[in-house]
Amino acid sequence: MTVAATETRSAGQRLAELGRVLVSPRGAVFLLLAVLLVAIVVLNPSFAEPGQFIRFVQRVAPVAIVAIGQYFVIVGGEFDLSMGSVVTAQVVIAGNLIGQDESRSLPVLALMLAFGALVGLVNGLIVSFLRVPSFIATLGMMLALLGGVLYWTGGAATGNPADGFREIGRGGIRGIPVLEILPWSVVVLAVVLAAAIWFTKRPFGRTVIALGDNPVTARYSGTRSWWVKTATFIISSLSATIAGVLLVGYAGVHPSVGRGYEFTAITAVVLGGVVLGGGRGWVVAAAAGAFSLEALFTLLNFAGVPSTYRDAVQGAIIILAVAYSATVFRARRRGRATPTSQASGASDASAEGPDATAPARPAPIPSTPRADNETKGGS
Amino acid sequence: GCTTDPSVAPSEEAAEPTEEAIDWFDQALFDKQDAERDVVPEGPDGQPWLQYINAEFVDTAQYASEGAKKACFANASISNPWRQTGWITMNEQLKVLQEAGAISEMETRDAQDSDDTQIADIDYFINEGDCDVFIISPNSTAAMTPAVQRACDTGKPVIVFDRGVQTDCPVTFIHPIGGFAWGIDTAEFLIDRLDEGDKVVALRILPGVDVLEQRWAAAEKLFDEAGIDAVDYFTGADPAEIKKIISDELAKGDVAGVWMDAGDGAVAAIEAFEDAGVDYPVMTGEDEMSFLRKWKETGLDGLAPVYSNFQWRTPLLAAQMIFAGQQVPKEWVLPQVPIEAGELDQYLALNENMPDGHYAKFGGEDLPGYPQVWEDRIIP
Amino acid sequence: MSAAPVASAPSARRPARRRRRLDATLIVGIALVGVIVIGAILVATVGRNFFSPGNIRDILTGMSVLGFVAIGQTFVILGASLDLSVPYVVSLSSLIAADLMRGNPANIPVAVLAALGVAALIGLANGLIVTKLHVNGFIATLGVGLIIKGYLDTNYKGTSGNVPWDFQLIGATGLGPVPVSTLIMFGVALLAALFLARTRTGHHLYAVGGNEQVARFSGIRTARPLIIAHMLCSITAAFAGLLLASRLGVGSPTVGTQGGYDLLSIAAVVLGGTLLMGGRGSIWGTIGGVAIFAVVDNVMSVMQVNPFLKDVVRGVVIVAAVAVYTSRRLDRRRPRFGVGAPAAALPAPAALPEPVEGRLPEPVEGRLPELVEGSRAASTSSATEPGSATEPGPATGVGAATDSKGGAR
Amino acid sequence: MTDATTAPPTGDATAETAPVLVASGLEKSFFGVPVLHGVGLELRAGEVHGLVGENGAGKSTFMKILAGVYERDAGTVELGGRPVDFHHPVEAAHAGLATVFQEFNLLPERTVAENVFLGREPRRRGVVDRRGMLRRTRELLAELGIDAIDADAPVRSLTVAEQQIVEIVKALSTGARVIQMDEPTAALADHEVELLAAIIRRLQERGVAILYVSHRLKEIFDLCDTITVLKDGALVSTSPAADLDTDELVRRMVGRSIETYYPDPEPGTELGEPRLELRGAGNAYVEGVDLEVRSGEIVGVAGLQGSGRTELVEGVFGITPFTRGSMRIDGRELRIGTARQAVKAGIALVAEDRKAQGLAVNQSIADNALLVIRSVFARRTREVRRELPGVLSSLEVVSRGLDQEVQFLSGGNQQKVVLAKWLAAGPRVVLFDEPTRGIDVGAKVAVYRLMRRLAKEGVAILMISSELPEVIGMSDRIVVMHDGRASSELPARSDEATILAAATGTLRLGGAGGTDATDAGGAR
Ligand SMILES: Nc1ncnc2c1ncn2[C@@H]1O[C@H](COP(=O)(O)OP(=O)(O)OP(=O)(O)O)[C@@H](O)[C@H]1O
Ligand SMILES: Nc1ncnc2c1ncn2[C@@H]1O[C@H](COP(=O)(O)OP(=O)(O)OP(=O)(O)O)[C@@H](O)[C@H]1O
Ligand SMILES: [Mg+2]
Ligand SMILES: [Mg+2]
Repeated sequence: MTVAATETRSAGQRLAELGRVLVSPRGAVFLLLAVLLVAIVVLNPSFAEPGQFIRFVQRVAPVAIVAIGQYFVIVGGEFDLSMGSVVTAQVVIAGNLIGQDESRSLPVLALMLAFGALVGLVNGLIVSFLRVPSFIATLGMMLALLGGVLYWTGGAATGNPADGFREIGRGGIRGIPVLEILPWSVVVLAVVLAAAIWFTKRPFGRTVIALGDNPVTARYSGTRSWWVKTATFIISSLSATIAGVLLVGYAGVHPSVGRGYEFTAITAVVLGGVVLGGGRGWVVAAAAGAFSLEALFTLLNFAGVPSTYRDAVQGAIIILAVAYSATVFRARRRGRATPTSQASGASDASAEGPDATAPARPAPIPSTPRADNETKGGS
Repeated sequence: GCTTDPSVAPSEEAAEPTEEAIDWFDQALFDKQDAERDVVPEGPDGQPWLQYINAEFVDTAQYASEGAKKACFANASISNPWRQTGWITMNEQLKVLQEAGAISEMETRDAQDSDDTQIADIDYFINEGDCDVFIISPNSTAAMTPAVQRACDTGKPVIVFDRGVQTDCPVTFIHPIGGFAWGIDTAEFLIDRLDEGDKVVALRILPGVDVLEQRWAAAEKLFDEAGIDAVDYFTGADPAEIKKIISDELAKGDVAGVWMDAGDGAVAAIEAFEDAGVDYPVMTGEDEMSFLRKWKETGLDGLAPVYSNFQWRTPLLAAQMIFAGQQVPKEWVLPQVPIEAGELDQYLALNENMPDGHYAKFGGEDLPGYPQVWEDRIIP
Repeated sequence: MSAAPVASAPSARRPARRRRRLDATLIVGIALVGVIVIGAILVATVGRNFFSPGNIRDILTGMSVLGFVAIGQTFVILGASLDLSVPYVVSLSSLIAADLMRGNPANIPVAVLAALGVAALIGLANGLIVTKLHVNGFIATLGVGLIIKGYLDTNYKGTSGNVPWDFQLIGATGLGPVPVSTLIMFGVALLAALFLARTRTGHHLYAVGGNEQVARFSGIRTARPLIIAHMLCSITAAFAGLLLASRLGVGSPTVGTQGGYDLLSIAAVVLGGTLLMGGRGSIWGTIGGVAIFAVVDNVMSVMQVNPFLKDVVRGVVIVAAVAVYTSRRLDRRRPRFGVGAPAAALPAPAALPEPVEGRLPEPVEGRLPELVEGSRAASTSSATEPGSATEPGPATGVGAATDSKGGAR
Repeated sequence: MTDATTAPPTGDATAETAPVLVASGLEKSFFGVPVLHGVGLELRAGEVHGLVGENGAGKSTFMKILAGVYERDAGTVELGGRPVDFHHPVEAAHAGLATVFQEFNLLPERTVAENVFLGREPRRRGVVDRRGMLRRTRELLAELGIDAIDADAPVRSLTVAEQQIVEIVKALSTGARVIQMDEPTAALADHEVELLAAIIRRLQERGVAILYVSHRLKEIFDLCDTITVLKDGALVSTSPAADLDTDELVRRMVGRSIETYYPDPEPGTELGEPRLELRGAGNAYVEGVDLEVRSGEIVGVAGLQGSGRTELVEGVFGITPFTRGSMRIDGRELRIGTARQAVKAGIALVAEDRKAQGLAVNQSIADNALLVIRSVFARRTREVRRELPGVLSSLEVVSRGLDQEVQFLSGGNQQKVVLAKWLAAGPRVVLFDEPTRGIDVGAKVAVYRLMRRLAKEGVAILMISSELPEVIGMSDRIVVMHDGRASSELPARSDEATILAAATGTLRLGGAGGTDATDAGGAR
C-alpha cells in the first residue's frame, strides 16, 4: 500500500499530466519560457536556427549559472545579495591578475575560486554565527566587496585578460555539424546544471531543502545547520565566480559587469517557482526562470520596444508570474490539504482558527534570528 | 529664532523654467558648438588645458591676493573611468601648484553621484570649509544651480567645470566644446561612410545626463536628416548588455555603424561583430585606451571623439590665475578634437602602459607623477 | 544567593524590567553615541570641530531624506514586508511636484497633494499585491519599482519642472544649525511614532508582523494594517521626493536611485533595532540608525576618505552593528534552574519550604534540603558564565514557546 | 454513573440563579471520528465548574465549540438565555464568553496592556488611549490582586505563569460573564497555582462563571463547586464537588481496560545492560536527574505539562545540553552538545511537536524518512533508500507514494514517517516524546508495536506521555517528573492515582512504592 501505482500510463494520461504540470506553479515557468520563445521566433524566425539559438543559450549562461547558485541559498531559506559584487570582483581580478600572460590563467582561476569560496564562507559564518539576517549580511558584503575592488583597481581594471582565458566565455568548439559552434559557455552551463541537479539529489542537496523548509526539524535530525547554510553561500559565490569567468570572456572587464545580478538572479529563481523563505523549488525551474528573463529581454529587443519600457514589462511579468503561482498554490493547498493536515494538528489550537486553512502570507524575508534558530551555534 | 540662512537668497536664474530639458536638442547651442569646432583655440601651444575658444574675459582683480590658497572641490563622483582619470590628473596638478605655493591644500567632498549629497557638500564648504575658492563639478545642471548660487554669494571665487549650471555667477565655467560638438563630429563621420538607409546602433549609457543627452540629440538629428536608420539603447556601460544588444541587432539584420555616447564598453560592441562572424562596422567610440587598442588591433574604420579629459587640470590653474588677478575666460571653452585614424599610433605609443580605462587625451604628460601614477591608477 | 529571591519584593524587579524594555532603542542610542564620540575624535584629528554648526547641519541634512524613507520602511518591515520601490517613488514624486508647481507658488498645495496622492496609490498597489495576490513583498515591490522606473525613463529625459522659491525655502533654511527639512522629518517621525503607538492600525501592524495567527485570533483583519503600512511607506517616500525637489529646485527622475534609498533604508531600519521579520521595532530606533549612517558618512567626508573605501566602511558598519544587536542570546524559554531563574515576579518559586508555601496543604516532599543545595551549587556555577541565560534575548519568550508548540511556520 | 445533572451547585450564595450558559447535546466528529457525543452542561454565575477527563476525552474540543473555534455538528448553546452560534473566539468574547486557550495567544514583543487589548484598543478622541489602556490593565490586575506584573512590560519578559495571568486578564477585559480556562495551571509551579486559585476565587465573588479544565485533581477539589466528568467524548457525570472524593473521581475518569490496547512485550525481550545513564544531569531547565534505561527496557516518563519532561529528553539529545552531571551511552561517558552528536551516538528523538520538530512538511515522504541518514550518515543513503519502501510498509504508512508531500498525510501517517526517519538511523536509544499525541487508535497501536519490537531488538526506550494509561500500559518502569526534577520512580503497572499524586507533588512518601528523587533509580 506504500508504493505508488506504477502501471504504465497511456499516452493521453501522460499528456494530461504534462498539461497539469505546466499550469502548476512548478511548471508554469516552462510554459512562460515556451511562450516567450515562440513569440521571439514569430518576430524573427532566424532565432530558431540552431546556430542562433545556441548563441542565445551562450548569452544566458552566466545569468542562469548565477540563478542556480542563488537557488541553493534561497531554497535553504536565505538570500544572497552579494552575488553581483562577486561577479564584478572576479571579472576585475581576472583582468588585473592574468593580464596578457596566458600562463597565469590557471593559477589565477584557482585563486578566483578560492576567493569566491572565501566570500561565501564569510557570508555563511556571519549569517550562522553572528546571526545577522542574510539580507543584511550579504548587503554589507555587496557594498564592501564592490568598494574594495574599485579601491584596489582605482575604479577600472588594467584591461581584458589574455584571449586564451577569455576563450571560455567567448569561444567554443567549432565545426559542430548543425550548430557550427558549441560555445564553451553552453558546455559550462550544462555541466553546472547537471552538477546542480545531481547535487539536489544528493543527501546534501536534500538536506539544504529540508533546512529551508524547517530548520528546527533539520536540527533535530542531526543536521549541521551552520555548515549546510554556509555551504549554500559558498555554492552561490562559486557560481558567481563561474559566471564571472564566463562574463569576462563574453563581455570583457568593466566594473559594471555583474551589476544588478543579485536581483536578476533572485527574480529568475522566484520566476522559477522557488519560494522565498525556502523549502520549495526545483533548480531546473530556477535556471528556466533565468532563460525566461533573458528571453523576455530578447523579445523586447526584437519587438523594438524602447529600452526604457523593458523594466516596466519585466516588473509586471514577475508580479503576475509570482501572483499566479502563489494563488494556484494556495488554492491547491486549500483544496487538498485541509482534511489531513487538520487531523494531524493535535497541538495547534492557533492553527485551527476559523480561517486557519489559509497558510500565512508568503514568507517574510527569511532571516536568521527566527525563534527556531540554533542557540548553541552548531557542533 | 527662525533664521533664514543669510547665504540663501532667491536666485533669479534658477527661476527660469527648465521644461525644455525634456527635449535635449537646442538649435542655438548646436550652432554655437558646431562653429566652435572649427575655431583655432587661443592660448599656449602644447597646453590644450590652458587654451580657449572664443573667450570673453572677465576681470578678476578683486580676487587678487598673496599666498597659498585653500581650494574646496565639490566633486560629483569618481564612478566612471573618465572621471577617475581626470581625478588623478587633478591631484597631480594640485601637487605642482602646492609646490609653487599657489594652493595650500584642496579639500574634496565626493557626492557619489548624488545631487542631494553634492548640495550638502557645497553648503558644508560654505559654512565650514574655510575655503578661498570653490571648485565645483556639478552632478547635474539644474539641480546644482541654487547651491552654486549660494557659493557665489559668499563672495569667494567659484569655478565650475565639466557640467554647467544655470547661473552665470561663477567666475569661470570650464568645459570642452560640448555634447553637440561630439554628436556632430561622430554623426558626420558615420554619415560620410554610410549610405542612406544603413543601420546605426547607438549605445548610450544612461538617460537624463545632459552631457550625454546632448551628444545623442545632435547625432540623432543629423542621422535623421541623412536618412540613417539609428536605434538607441541604454546599456549602463555594461559590456555584457552591449554585446547582447548588438547580437540581437545582428540577428535582426545588418548593422553598418555603431555610435557610442561614451567609449565604455566599445570593445564588447566590436567583439559582438567578431563573434557573429560579420564585418566590422564603422564606429565611433572615445579616446579610452581600450577602444584605441581594439581599433588598432582590428583595423576598423573608426573615430575616437574626445570629451577632453585634460579639463581636470584647468580649474586649479584657473584658481591660480584668479588669485594672481589675471583675467580668465568667463566661459572657458577648451578644445575638443577627436582622434582620427592617422593619430591613432601616436596616442597608442604615448600611453603604452596605461590601463584600459585610461583616456588618451588626459594631458598629464608634464606632471610629476607621470606615467606611474596613471599606470598604477592610484586614486587619492 | 539562593535565599535572596524569596525576599525579593516584586518592586525590586522593576528597574531590571525597565532596562529590558528600553533595550533595542537604547542600544541604538548607545551605538549612536559611540559613533559620535569616535567620529568627533577622528574629526578633531584633522583639525575640525565635529560639533560646529555647519557640521551639525551637514549631518542633519544628510539625515532628512533617508530619514523620511526609513520611517516609511519601518512601517512595512514591522509588518513583515519590505519596500524596494521607494527610490522610484521618491523620483516620481519629485517630478510630479516640480512639474505641477511650474515655478508658481500658487500651485504648491496642488502639487504636494498630487505627489502624495500618487504615492498613496502606488503604496496601495504594493499593499494589495502583497496581501491579496500573496506575492512576497520583496518581489511585489521590486516589480512595482521596475514599472515606475520604466515610466520615468520613458517619460522624463532629465530634470524637469521648476520649484518656486517659497518651496525651495524648505530645503534651504534652518533654525540655527537645524535645517527646516530635518525639523519636518522629526515631525513626521513623531507622527509616525504616534501612529504606531496611538492608533489601532499601528497596534495591529505590530500584531500582524509579529504573529499573523495571533492577530487573526484576536479578531484583527490582517490585510488592512499591512496595506496601510505600504501606503504610508510610499507617502513618506513622497515626502522625501518633495524635500529633494525643494532642495534641487527641479524634479529629477534619478534622484531616488542616486541615493540608493531602497537598500540603505532597509539597512537603517535594521540598524535601528527593528526586526527584519517584523513585529518589533520603533521609529526612534530607525531615526537612530539613520543618524548613525549620517554621522559615519559625515566623518568619512570630513576625513576625505576615498569614495570607494566609504562603501567598504558602510558595508562593515551595517554588518557589525546588526551583529551586535543579534549577538545577544536568543533563549527559547526562561530557565528554571541557574542564574536568574528564580527571580520570578510572582512570589519565589518553591525552592524553599517557606511560609509562603505553608498554605499548601501538603508540603512538597520532593524538595529536600540537598536539592536546594544542588540548585544553589548550580546557580553559582553557572553564574561564572558571564551574561548567560539571564535575559531573554530579543526574540524569546512566548513567541518561541508557542511557536514550538503550535508549529506555526 | 449518571448522577443527576440537575443537582444544584453547592457554591456560595449564587445557588439558585438561572444558568448563564447552557450547552446541551453537543456533538462533534473530526473526519468521521466522533469526539463528542451529546455532551452538555450548565454554568451559573459565580460557579466554578470543573471539567475533567483523561487526555483526549474531549475537554478542549468542548470548549473550542463553545468559543466558536470549531463548528458543532449538533447541539445547542445558550448564553444568558439566548441561543448563540459563534464563528470566531472574538465574537464569543464580545458576547461575554471568553476563553483562555491551552496555548498562548500573546505577542511577546508587545506590552501586557497592548496584548490585553489587542484587537479592541480603547480610543479617546480618535487615538488609542494608552494611558487608559494601562490604567484599565492595572485595574484588572489589581482586582485580581496581582501587583507584580507591570502592565507596561513586554510579555516576553514575563514568566509562563505571568503570561497565563495576562491571558486571563485579556479574557476578563472583555467584561466576560463566562470564562473558560483550558488547563491554565499546566505550566505553573505550585505557588503559582495558588495565586491563580486566588484569582479564580475573586472572579467567582464577582459573579463570573468559570469552566475550568485541569488534570490536577487537588486543584479541582480546591476550586470547583461542580465537577463534570468526560470520558471518550461522552458525559459521565455532573455532580457537586462535595459529593465526590479523589478516589471516586478517578474511578469515573478511568475505568477502561488497557490490557487489550497495549501489546504485551514481544517474547524474547530481555533486559540487558544500561544503555542510557544519567547521573545528576541538569541544565537551566531540569535538575539532578538520575536515570537509567536498559537495553530492551521501556521507561515511561509521566508528569504534568511543564514538568520538564520534554526538557529532559532535549537535554539527552543535545538540544539544550546538560551542563551538570554525567551521561553515559552504552557505558561510555559522553558529552553531547548538539543533536548531531546525539544522533551519532545512537540516540533518536521522536519529538513532541511533529510538524515543528519532526517533519519538513513540504517535502516528500522519502525525503523526510531519509532526513537523518542524509544529514548524518550520508554514505548509507543509497542502501537505506532501497529499503525504504519495506520499512514504510512495515509501519503501515498509507500514502499515494513515496513522493507524496508529508503535509498531505494524516497525523498518524506523519508520525509513522517520523518513526521511519529514526528507524533508518538504527538507534540504540530512542526517546519518544508524546509519540501518540493526536493520532488515531490504529496508528497508536502501530506505534506501540514498534516500541515493543525495538525493545526486543535491544533498544533502550524512554517514553514521555501525558496519557497515563499509555504510560501504565507500556512501561517497564515509570519515572515521574515534577518541577524539573525526576521526583519519583514507580514500578510498572502503578495506578493512575499514584502517578498523578507524584506528578502533582502530593505523593506521600511510602505510598505505592514511590520514592523521592534522591532514592530513585535504585538499580544503582
Ligand atoms: N483538530 C482536530 N482534528 C482531529 N482530531 C482532533 C482535533 N482536535 C482534537 N481531536 C481529537 O479529539 C479528541 C479529543 O481531543 P481534546 O483535545 O478535546 O481532548 P482533551 O480532553 O482536551 O485532552 P487533553 O487533556 O489532552 O487536553 C482526541 O482524540 C483528539 O485527538
Ligand atoms: N521554569 C519554568 N518557568 C516557566 N515556564 C516553564 C519553566 N519550565 C518549563 N516551562 C514551560 O512549560 C512548558 C512545558 O514545558 P516542558 O515541555 O518541559 O513540559 P513537558 O513536561 O514536556 O510538558 P508537555 O510536553 O506536556 O508540554 C514549556 O513551554 C516551557 O516553556
Ligand atoms: Mg485539552
Ligand atoms: Mg513535553
